[in-house]
Amino acid sequence: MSTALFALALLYPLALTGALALSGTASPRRAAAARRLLVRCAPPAAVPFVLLTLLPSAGGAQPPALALPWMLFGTSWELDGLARPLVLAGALLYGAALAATAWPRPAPEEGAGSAGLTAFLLVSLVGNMGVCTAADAVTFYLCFALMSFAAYGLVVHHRTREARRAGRVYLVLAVASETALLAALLLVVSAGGVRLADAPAAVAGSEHLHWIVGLLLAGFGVKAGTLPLHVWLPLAHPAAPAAASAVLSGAMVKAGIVGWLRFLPLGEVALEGWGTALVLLALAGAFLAVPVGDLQRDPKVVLAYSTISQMGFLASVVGVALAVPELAEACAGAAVVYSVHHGFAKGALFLGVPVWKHFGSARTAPLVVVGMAGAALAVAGAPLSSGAVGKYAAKHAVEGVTVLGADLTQLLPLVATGSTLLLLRFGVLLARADLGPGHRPDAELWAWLLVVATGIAVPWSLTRRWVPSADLPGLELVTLWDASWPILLGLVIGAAWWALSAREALPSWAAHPDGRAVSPGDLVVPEEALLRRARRWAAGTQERGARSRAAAAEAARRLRPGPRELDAARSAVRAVHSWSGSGAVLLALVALVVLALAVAP
Amino acid sequence: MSTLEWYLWVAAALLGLACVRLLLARDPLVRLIAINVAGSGSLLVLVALAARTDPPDPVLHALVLTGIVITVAFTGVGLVLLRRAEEAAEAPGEDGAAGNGEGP
Amino acid sequence: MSAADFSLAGPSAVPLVMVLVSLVPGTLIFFLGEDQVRLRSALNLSAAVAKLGLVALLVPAVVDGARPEWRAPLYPGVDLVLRAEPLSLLFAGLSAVLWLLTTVYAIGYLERYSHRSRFFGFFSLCVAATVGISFSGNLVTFLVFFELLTVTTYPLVAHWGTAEAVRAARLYLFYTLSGGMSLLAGVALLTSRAGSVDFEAGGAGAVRRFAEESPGTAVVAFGLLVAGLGVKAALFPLHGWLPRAMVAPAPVSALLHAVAVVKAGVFGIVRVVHDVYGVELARALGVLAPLLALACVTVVYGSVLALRQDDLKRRLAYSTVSQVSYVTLGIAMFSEAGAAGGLVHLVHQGLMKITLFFCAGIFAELLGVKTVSGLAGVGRRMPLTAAAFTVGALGMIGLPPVAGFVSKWQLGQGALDAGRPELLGVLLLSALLNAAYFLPAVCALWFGDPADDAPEHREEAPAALLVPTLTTALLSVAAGVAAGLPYSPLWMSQLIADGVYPG
Amino acid sequence: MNDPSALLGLVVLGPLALVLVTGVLPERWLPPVGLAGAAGTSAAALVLAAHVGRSGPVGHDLAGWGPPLGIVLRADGLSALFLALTALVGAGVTVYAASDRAATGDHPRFWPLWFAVWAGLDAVYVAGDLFNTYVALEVVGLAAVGLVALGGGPAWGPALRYLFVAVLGSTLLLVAVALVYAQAGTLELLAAGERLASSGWDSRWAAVLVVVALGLKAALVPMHAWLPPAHGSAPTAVSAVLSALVVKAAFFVLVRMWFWVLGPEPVLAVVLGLLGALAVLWGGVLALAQRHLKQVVAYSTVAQMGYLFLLFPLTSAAAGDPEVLRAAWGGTAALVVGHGFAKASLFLSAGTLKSVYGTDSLSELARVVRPLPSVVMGMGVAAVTLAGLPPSLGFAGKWQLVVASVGSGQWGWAAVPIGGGLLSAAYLLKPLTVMLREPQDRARPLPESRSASLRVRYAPLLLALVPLVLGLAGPALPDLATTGGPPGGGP
Repeated sequence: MSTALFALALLYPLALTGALALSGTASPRRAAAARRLLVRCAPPAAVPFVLLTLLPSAGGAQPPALALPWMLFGTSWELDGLARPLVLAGALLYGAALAATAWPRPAPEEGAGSAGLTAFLLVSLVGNMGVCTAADAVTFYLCFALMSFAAYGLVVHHRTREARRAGRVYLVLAVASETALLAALLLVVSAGGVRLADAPAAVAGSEHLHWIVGLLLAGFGVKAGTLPLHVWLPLAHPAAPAAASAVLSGAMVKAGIVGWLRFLPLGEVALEGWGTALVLLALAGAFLAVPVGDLQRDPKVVLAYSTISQMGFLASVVGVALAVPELAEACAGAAVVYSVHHGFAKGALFLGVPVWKHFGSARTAPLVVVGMAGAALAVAGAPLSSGAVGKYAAKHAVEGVTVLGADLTQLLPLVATGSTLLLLRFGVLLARADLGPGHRPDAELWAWLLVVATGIAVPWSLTRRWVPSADLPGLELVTLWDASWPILLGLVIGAAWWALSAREALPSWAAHPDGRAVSPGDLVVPEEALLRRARRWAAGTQERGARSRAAAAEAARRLRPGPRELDAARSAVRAVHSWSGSGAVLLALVALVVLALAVAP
Repeated sequence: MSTLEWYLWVAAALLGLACVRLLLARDPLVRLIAINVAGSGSLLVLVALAARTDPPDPVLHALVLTGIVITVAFTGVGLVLLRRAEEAAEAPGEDGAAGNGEGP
Repeated sequence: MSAADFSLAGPSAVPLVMVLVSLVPGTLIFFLGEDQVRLRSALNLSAAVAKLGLVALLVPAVVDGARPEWRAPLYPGVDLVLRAEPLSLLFAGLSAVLWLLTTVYAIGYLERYSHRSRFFGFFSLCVAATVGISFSGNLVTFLVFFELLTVTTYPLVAHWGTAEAVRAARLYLFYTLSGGMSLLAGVALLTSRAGSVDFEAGGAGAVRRFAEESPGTAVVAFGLLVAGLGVKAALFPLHGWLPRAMVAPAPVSALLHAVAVVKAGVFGIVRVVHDVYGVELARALGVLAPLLALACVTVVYGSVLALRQDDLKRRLAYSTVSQVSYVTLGIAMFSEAGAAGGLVHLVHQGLMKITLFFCAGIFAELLGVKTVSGLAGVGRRMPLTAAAFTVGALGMIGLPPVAGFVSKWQLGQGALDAGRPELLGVLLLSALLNAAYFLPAVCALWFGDPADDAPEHREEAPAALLVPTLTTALLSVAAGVAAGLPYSPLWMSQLIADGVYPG
Repeated sequence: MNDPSALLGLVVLGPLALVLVTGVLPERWLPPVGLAGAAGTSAAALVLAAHVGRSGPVGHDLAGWGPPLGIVLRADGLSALFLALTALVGAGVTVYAASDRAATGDHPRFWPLWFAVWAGLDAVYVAGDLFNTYVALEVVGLAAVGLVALGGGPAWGPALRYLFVAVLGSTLLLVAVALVYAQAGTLELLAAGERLASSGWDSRWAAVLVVVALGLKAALVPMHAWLPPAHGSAPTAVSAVLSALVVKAAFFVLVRMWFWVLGPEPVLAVVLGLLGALAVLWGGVLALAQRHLKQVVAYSTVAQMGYLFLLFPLTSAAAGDPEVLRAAWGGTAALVVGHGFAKASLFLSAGTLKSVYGTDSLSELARVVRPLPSVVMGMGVAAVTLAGLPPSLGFAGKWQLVVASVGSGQWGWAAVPIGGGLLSAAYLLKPLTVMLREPQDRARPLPESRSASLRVRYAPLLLALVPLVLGLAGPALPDLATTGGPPGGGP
């Protein structure tokens, strides 16, 4: 029964996408009607995945799995402990995103465009869920590629110039990560890790261990937005439609973490060097994202930097697991819980941006404000929120680990402070944004509310039941205070900042940040300049090459016999062929032959 | 050196000189005459060879007769062609690409 | 022609029939009038379907070990041998399928043009030569059909008759004839020293004895053979003719790149390394390393040059130069998985590249778009053709689930099994370069904004052009997705590779 | 007719009778009678050749007179091969000549001269003794000069030059025959061969004479200058016959003298090989430089004849190894037959184009809008044989020569057929591309001055297809060429 459900879950969205594509061949009028119908029944695509995770798997029953031995090199999926929570969170988020784009009565201004958006969302749903549940390396790569290239469709959906530039940057990094991953997976498979279950052990034992770990960190680092490879995130999120960026930040970014948890030899071998490097990079990303994020003008870019910061937090946990094998089990559990929490909270915030624009002014305003505030507090890790669960599990997992002398458990809370600052900036920007005409409450609102509600309830329940290694924060005073002092610190700094800027004491770029000081995608700007100069240089060498070839051709033409030489040759030939000429040649030849014969024995 | 060898060397010299003259001559008429001289040179060789036995070998004499017949036939045809070739060379307008045999 | 002649084991006329199935209609078509379209198309299509049926009939029997063989004395001491083996069926199957589709495409493509009887006549002769090459049982038969392929493809390249086409055809003939010269010298050297060299799975015994006596001459012979084959296989220094031959009509480009010529060259290299010298002997003689180096250079060189071409067909041509050397790379890698990867890429590259050429033909013929930059916004006007092009392009880059991924994954594993991770580096570098010159085209196709004067309405290609294109695109995906099924290209290649690498 | 020896006589006397008949008949009757005669003669020759192929050489003393004075006729494998070639190509050319008056120089005397050449050729191939060979060769020479002269004004000069070459050749041959007779005491081929071999006579000087005499008639390179103008300006049917058949008679006599009578001479063999290689190169380069189609084809004859002379160095280096000898003889036989058919077809195609479009200059032919497809196809197929591409006889010959040279350890000679193939492809490609290319300036298309009948348009194609099919005939040709092989030098 579970295999059939699994097959249905994977096939239904793909069938819908196929139908959407083929509907294009019908006559325009019928095609539009068919497309509207298909888009209508897109959101339920997430339901089978949710049901799959809720199947009673008590009593060691075989976890739901699907194997197709005839496809590619034998593809197989399996919903194991690690995948279950992530699939649930991802499926709910995708469901909400699809509902937000598909069901609202007055189709938003994109009109026909929503079919393309829905199709790409469906494909990335399959890809994302496939990545989480893949049971062997080839399937993992297949789903990862599917998800990455579908995401490109989401990023360039609006076809504006910025969208196309964001798409280009995203594509370059995605292709680079695909290539690095392919190399890593090939090395893993050749070391014997075809099935993911025994991949970490195979990697630990392989003689290319350092090559594999390096490639994995780079390949998945692009997706997880760790420091040098994060540049696509702040460009992609503003360009993509809100629902798409919710899914991008909420679910797709987590694929990087899943990849690390699946393939890295956590708990098999202690990799001091790699672990520490990852932790340092992650923390640097987490802390540097805050100032850059605060200087932006577009709320979605601020959220993007908040994602980079949160993913930094997650990456540090994985880094610890890499460095200290004993803590691997706990860190993995904590990473999963934190991913689930971040998925819901960040998804709610991203979906909230258009919701605030459409429903911020009408009767539903207070509901939206409360929802957004709740999600923001969750991201910051306020007590009793899903954030608290995630942060507590993470802090508890990395107990007693020091990096470069600083105790990790002291550093992590500061990330919460940074998030608070970012979210304050986000709140201010939203407040200042002008609101559109009030809409009557429709699917977009209910979808957002669904995400906010599940965001609060689901992390608590699934941590207790599905992730045994992570433990829940109790209600004692000390844990409450641990969760809340970073937020208070953030508020104090925010207030001080606000006061100073009100009295013009700060320099103008700090007081009224407008995104010009550090443009979104920070490192990418110098990289693009470098690329343009390289392309100009290449064009230069090509043009110089063409000029030198033309000169060579000119010289060759002069060398070739001109008409004068040809006539001389022709008359020479005529002379040799004349009667007396050929006679003379014959006589000479006969003389030679006679001489040779006379001499020869 | 017996008279037989003497005649053989004379015949060979005659044949050789006639051939050289034939090959190097530019004027076709000179070549035609050279052919006849070469022909007679070759026939003298045959006669000399025949004379080695007494009575002289009839087969070689038959060869000599045939040689004479062929040389005369060719000389006749050659003269007719020579005349026609000169007429053709004088008559303008012929696209005498091959000219009088001097073409490449 | 008694019934016994058609038995599937031992001496039988089946391989000869395979060659005649396209030779006879080819010669008949020459004498058809220009306007007898229906008769000519019927003749052509029935021959193509018959050949496909025969291959389908032969595959199960041959896989179970049957080796039908037809032998006739050719030159003193040498026989004309046609034998059906898994390797020959792999190549003959590919050319049979693609011949049928290219014929349908050509009928639609050349509808308004003249000289069609001449075109289809030579086209069928070409495929007859290709099948002859795939079924050849010894080196001399291979040489005869290899040169026959040169002769029959020349008029196709010069088909348009423009000054440029004729010049390209002359360059093509100059390259392939000098290749033929080198091949003739090599084959003559081997045959005169090692007797008539029949192909045997692990390498011909006679050649092994000859190589033990005089390894130097054996290496010279190998060099001559590979140089001769390298011209058609477009190995690095000998590939100059391929981009220039892009002047030919689209079905001919499809034929040159995917179905016959380039494949014949690489097939020859596979035969020489696997069935004449045998892999162990080739390695012992130390000839595999230079071949491997040459293949690597060609793989990267082809991709780099493809990056700099704006003309679509020239970019595809350089991409072929690079992709075909994947096969040589796989063969020269000295690992079973690598050999299987090389062989399966022979089929996959054929399927994907012919899709791309069909699309290029449609773009050029109906929209007049000949350059990559001109592709902007074409996706909206021709969604199906653009979809086919995308499938082909993604396959070329090696993204699952299209067939290209399967061969790249297999080659990667082969490289690691052979303990040569740097080969994996070459493969991935080429994949990156492929992405660099294919993805912009695909992105421009779908997300580019069309030139302002371009019309907006949809205009799909006529069925005769569209159906073959979509079929080959679907085949490329099917060959990838269903790679695990028995009788799939991957399955056959692994079977062949297992035969070559004992144990 | 079942008695093969009677065939020997018929093969020579048949055409001779036809010479008289066609000399007398009024012009209207000539083509049909010519056709019937050609059919009869070629049938006789083919039956004889088949008989020799089956049951070895056939000998016959004409009218019962014994060797010293009587005429001995003898046909072994080699002569059967040349007889068959002459029969088939002769028949093809006769069909072409009967259907197009222009091809015969528009002159009734074409037929008697043509049958005289045919009779002479057959006589050369079946002559059993030296003197008959000499006389037959002279008949061929004289008739051929006459045929060339049929070409009208521009042909008389080259005809005269051809005459001088023929006479010089015959004089030197006569002396050589006399020397051989003086030493051997008999003119009969086989007997003379044995006696010379046994007497240990130093045959070098006689060999030089024979080589120069027959080199002149076979247009071996330094002595080739007469051929292109003669074959170029002669009428279509005549140049086809001259290039395909007459030139080969001289080669046949040289092979007879070299292997059957004088015995191989190693130093001279190498010289012949080198001259052959030079012929392939020089003929090829000059063919590339020509601007008229018939001149290209004529120089191609000079080039292709070069290949045949490789037989001498290869057989003398073979040192009795049967494998190499068989390959050398088989290769030469294939090239002789292949070249015969292909060259005749090419000349007929060139003739058809000249009669239809009035010119054979390549620059003019480029202005033809739609060249006759069958003629262009014929030229293409002939080019395949001449360039030695499979499956033609040309390739079979090239393959066997290469195997012979590699087998006998003399790799150098292999370069000639291999390189020559490429060179011939180059000069044959030039006229083909002119035909294949769409005319640039459609404003001045070249009109078809005369329409060509069906036979004229398809004869070249049929002739060109024969060597293509024969290429796959397997060992039939080498076996025929080596039945009754030469005493020492044969396999």
